[in-house]
Amino acid sequence: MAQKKVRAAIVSQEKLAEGIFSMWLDAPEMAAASRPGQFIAVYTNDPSKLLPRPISICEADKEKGRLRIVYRIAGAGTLEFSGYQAGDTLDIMGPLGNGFPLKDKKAFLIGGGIGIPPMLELAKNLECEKTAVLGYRDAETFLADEIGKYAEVVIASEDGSVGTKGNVIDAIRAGSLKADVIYACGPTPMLKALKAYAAENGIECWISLEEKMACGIGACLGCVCHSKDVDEHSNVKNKRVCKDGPVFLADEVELLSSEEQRERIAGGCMCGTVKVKED
Amino acid sequence: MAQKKVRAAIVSQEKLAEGIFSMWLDAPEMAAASRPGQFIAVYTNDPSKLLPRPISICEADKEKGRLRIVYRIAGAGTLEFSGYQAGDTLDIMGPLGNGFPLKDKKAFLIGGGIGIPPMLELAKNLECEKTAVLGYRDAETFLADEIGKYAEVVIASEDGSVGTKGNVIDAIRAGSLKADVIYACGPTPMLKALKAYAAENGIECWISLEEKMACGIGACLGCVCHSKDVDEHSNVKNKRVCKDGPVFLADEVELLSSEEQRERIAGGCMCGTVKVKED
Amino acid sequence: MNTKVNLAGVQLKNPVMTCSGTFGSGMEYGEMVDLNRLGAVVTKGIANVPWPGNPTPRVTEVYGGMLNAIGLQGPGVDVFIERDIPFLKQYDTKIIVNVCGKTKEDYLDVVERLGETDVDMLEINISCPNVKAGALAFGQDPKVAEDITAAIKKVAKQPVIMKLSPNVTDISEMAKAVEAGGADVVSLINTITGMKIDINRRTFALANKTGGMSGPAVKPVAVRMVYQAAQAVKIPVIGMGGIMTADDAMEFILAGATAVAVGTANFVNPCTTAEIVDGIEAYMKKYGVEDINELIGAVR
Amino acid sequence: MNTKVNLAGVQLKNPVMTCSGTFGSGMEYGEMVDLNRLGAVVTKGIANVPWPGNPTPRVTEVYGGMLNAIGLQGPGVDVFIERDIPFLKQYDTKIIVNVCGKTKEDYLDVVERLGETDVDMLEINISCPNVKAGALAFGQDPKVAEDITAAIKKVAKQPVIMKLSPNVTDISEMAKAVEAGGADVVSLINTITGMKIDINRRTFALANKTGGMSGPAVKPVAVRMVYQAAQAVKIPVIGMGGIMTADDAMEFILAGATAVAVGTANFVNPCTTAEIVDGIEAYMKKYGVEDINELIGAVR
Ligand SMILES: Cc1cc2nc3c(=O)[nH]c(=O)nc-3n(C[C@H](O)[C@H](O)[C@H](O)COP(=O)(O)OP(=O)(O)OC[C@H]3O[C@@H](n4cnc5c(N)ncnc54)[C@H](O)[C@@H]3O)c2cc1C
Ligand SMILES: Cc1cc2nc3c(=O)[nH]c(=O)nc-3n(C[C@H](O)[C@H](O)[C@H](O)COP(=O)(O)OP(=O)(O)OC[C@H]3O[C@@H](n4cnc5c(N)ncnc54)[C@H](O)[C@@H]3O)c2cc1C
Ligand SMILES: Cc1cc2nc3c(=O)[nH]c(=O)nc-3n(C[C@H](O)[C@H](O)[C@H](O)COP(=O)(O)O)c2cc1C
Ligand SMILES: Cc1cc2nc3c(=O)[nH]c(=O)nc-3n(C[C@H](O)[C@H](O)[C@H](O)COP(=O)(O)O)c2cc1C
Ligand code: FES
Ligand code: FES
Repeated sequence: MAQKKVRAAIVSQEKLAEGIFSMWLDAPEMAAASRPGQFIAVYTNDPSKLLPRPISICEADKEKGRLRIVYRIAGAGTLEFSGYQAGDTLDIMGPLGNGFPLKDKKAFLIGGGIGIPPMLELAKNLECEKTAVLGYRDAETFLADEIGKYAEVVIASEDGSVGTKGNVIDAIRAGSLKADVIYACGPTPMLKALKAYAAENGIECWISLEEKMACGIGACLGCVCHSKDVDEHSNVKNKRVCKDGPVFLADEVELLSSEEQRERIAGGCMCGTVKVKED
Repeated sequence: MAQKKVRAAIVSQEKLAEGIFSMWLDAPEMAAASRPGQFIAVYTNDPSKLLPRPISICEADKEKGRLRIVYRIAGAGTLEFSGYQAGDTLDIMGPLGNGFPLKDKKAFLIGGGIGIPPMLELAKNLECEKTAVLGYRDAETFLADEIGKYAEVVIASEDGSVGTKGNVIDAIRAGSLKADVIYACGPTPMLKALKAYAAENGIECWISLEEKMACGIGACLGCVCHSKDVDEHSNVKNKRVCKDGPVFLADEVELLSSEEQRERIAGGCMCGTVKVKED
Repeated sequence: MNTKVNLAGVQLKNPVMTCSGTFGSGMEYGEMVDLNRLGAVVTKGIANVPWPGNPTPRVTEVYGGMLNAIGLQGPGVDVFIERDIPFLKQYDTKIIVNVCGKTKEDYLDVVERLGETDVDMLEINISCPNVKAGALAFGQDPKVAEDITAAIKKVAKQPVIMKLSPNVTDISEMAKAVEAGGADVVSLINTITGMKIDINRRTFALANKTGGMSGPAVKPVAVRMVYQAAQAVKIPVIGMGGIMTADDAMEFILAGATAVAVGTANFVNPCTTAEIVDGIEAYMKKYGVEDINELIGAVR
Repeated sequence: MNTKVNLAGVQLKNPVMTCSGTFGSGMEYGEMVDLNRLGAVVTKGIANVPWPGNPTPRVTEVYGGMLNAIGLQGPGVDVFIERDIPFLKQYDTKIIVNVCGKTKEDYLDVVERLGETDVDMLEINISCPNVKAGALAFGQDPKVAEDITAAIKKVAKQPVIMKLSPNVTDISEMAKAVEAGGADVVSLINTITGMKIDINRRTFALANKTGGMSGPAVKPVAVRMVYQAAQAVKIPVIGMGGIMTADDAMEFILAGATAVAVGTANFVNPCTTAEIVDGIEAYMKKYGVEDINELIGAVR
């Protein structure tokens, strides 16, 4: 029983950048069990908000029995989290999901925006040669220094205020960087671009996906993504982000908009037995 | 604009007896405006609980700008209140309702159980000769000493552990007590008995009623009680406990069970134009 | 910035109104909210004669909402015309009178009496779950709803809003029925029939057993129905059900509501209506929207 | 103390089950809850062939609840029989299989295939708002519901539970219709159709536009419908909709439910089902009730 819901005390909370917060939680069992790329389900203390917020594990301090999360205020739940202080408590469940496989190859750790946090724990755990390519909006390069302790860091910023102006691919191209395996987390357009880049260059590419979740443990089928082949569990071309992911081999999954999904389902290529009605 | 919703800081909270708490709130305008027998609407901080809890004003310290409430844990809302400490805040609205009229006659202040709190502020404000007759369950005679500073106190307890064994009427009879006006707050059976006692003895009798509320200010018609005559506002035999009360002349109102109300409505004596369907 | 909206020829200064039954005739809330700020005040359901309403308890709290079984207590249309209309006339807001009845004749009686007054619109409550004509409310059968709409339109001097019940299988069909009957506007949702049992006393929480559910808990059902109704009919739709904030109001407007009404939220925060007026303006400013009418039904 | 209840000859060790679609086939929750403690596990809706379900986003949170438009994704009855039934057979709990389809033939196909297995009961989902046959679900028309019940009963080897939709005008009529069709048990409520709009992105929160609402926000509607259904029919009723605690479960039992099912609450606290089993026993102890059956429908 690795997964478990517990009430965890907040050890510390710190603002890293505008709207970005870092929180350490006291959760010894979860810290001990966690792997890089896994996430925890964080519940709000507001009874009108029932579903947990999935947040990546940014660091696991197994000795002190603590987990760190770094999150952006994206709505009411994360806003609530940002208001808590050391000593306050939150319900959390985890560690959830599969995490990144640790390969012994020259690696890119690629994080875009709020996809950066899991790269810290990954950088700590990868023994190989590694370059972290981190994409930011502007000069608020949260976590870059900390990741820099474990990996070479290359930065891209949208406004060009630090590093390469542009996105992570621009930074890779600008530096003519090379690697044999990619680990990535970030917005879908970035993941799409990386998937194409990896295919072009024949690089093994692992991407961490995001989807709205309800159960967080694989039971509700709320959070599926779309797989190239029929998945063993679902028996259709769907995989559960929370349980089968969030990390997938880029080749295995298709990153589709709602519209594209609708067409694919209607077209029958997911085994197409049901037409979606817009009711 | 005497009524107003404000965020009030809790000045202190204290347990008076098993399940009975006393809370002082910082609310200068409300304290200044309040009269004995009025109440405030106390909102919970839990967004899944929307309606305010009506709680009588137990004391108003107009100098310090504070209001005191004394309440029993009756459900989830009052349980939540009991968990707060000095410095925490609550939304409150008030002062609400009419309050007791201050007569210059020999008075009984009669409180039963959690109907006792308003008697403290009333005792402080009545200039006349006065006897407080307080009915408790057992020896936990909360507020008796405090009321004793302003009025003679006579106690009844259900289990006989202090004062007269029995209810407040038993205590009045046992002490052959006499008064010209009754002010009472407590459970409906007590109020019914007092109404009958007052009628028998020709005493002016003011009773404070309880009913489930939504708006607390007279707009929703959720909290009506039943009046002997057609009420001016409602144009039927209903009065609003929150706005026209909670204090009524005993003669003016009828204390009816849901069943009795149903019969009265069906019988047409409230102007009986609508038959209640039990759907 | 334009926040004016048009309901069957009646221009509201903004789309924010009150829900019938939650605001009295504005007297009580008028002490806390400036009624001049509201697009319209919708008054408590009024019948031809005084109604005593249901036994107590009439209200109870539920998770994210409340149940009520007031049973349409009201002073009758005579007292209402004499007292409540003159009160509201003091303010620069539209007056919409909610009308109830037990028979078609009752409704027509009230509508005719109100025709002599200068209220701006009538909202016909054919959907109160707490008072019924037979097993179902008028608002649960499309044929009956169309008929009563047509009958009312024949005598009404003011534009007629038909208020729909959410307790139906197909809200589009109901909206189309009242449109076919000649309704000028349709409003929804009224309360959803619910029940609460007190497990300790082993009894119903309400004397009436069932009551109408309202508050934020019902909002997703209300938004869905407002969307469906707006898709089904050409007449304007007034949306309500669980609106607590300007964001909630915007959800209804984007779903197709020309105006919105605030009910249970008044009990939670008496100033909600005015705050929503401000919040809608803030939303428009944030997104550079010049005219609120551009947003009505913008999500399809 | 007796907590055993009887559903059409199937004896449950206690009245606590899971809601279809919220518990998978128990594998995931089995890591956190001892499945042996449950009266029954009700599995996710299964069709005759694999179903891919709807596009994402499929779930979204609403005040006091959630909306889902999973669209009945499922591996098809073959994989289900091979994998899920043997898994559940390891536990000392009853197995109830939720069945879905697009046509009557689809349903019959699944029911026949399950007849060869030793599952304990079938729950027929004629009420999923996310998959429809025509404009309405099977569960929104009494005649259609009666017909499909009768057809299923003809081929079913196990007792049949018909699961009703709350999206109807008259739930009593629907309950009577499936009883007339021969249903052994009726269960309710399925989700209430709702909608959420993202006002910042000006789009629907769900790819499917509408979704089924569940969670504590729907409880008063569910209790009311369970009460009405229990009054209307003689067959046992299974109650669900917003059950979060043992107190909620007791409300349904007192309203007339012989058993109760826990859905969305599993997402909030994965151990809810077991805690409710304990809580019901605590309630019985507190009030000195010897047999849970004394409490079924005790509030009238
Ligand atoms: C596997 C995974 C890992 C993640 N890791 C991080 C992280 O390390 N740091 C971080 O800041 N964010 C992370 N996110 C995104 C984070 O879950 C959302 O920002 C958060 O749930 C928003 O909640 P809210 O209440 O503030 O927003 P609201 O919009 O009010 O949330 C409403 C509902 O939608 C859900 N939701 C909203 N946005 C998302 C989203 N992007 N993904 C999934 N569900 C969403 C919420 O959980 C909630 O149920 C991760 C998401 C996933 C799926
Ligand atoms: C005018 C007035 C003055 C009151 N003064 C006091 C006081 O000084 N001290 C005190 O302890 N109690 C007082 N009460 C009773 C108090 O309002 C209830 O005990 C309280 O509302 C219970 O809330 P809860 O959330 O704990 O209980 P729950 O049962 O969980 O409440 C559920 C809902 O029912 C309402 N409710 C429950 N019981 C009552 C009740 N007896 N009267 C009105 N509404 C109720 C709640 O307000 C809430 O909306 C007073 C009631 C009224 C009407
Ligand atoms: C206490 C109360 C009384 C109501 N009385 C009426 C009424 O008289 N006429 C009517 O059409 N609707 C009445 N309603 C329904 C509301 O007008 C509104 O349709 C419903 O409450 C949904 O909105 P809300 O969730 O914002 O409250 C009443 C609602 C409440 C809560
Ligand atoms: C994510 C999800 C999936 C569901 N899938 C099914 C299903 O496959 N078959 C079915 O009959 N009901 C399904 N339901 C409805 C539930 O079984 C239940 O009737 C409803 O959620 C109300 O209960 P609750 O409020 O406790 O969740 C689903 C509900 C949810 C939330
Ligand atoms: S969130 Fe339920 S399966 Fe992933
Ligand atoms: S609580 Fe609304 S009128 Fe009294």
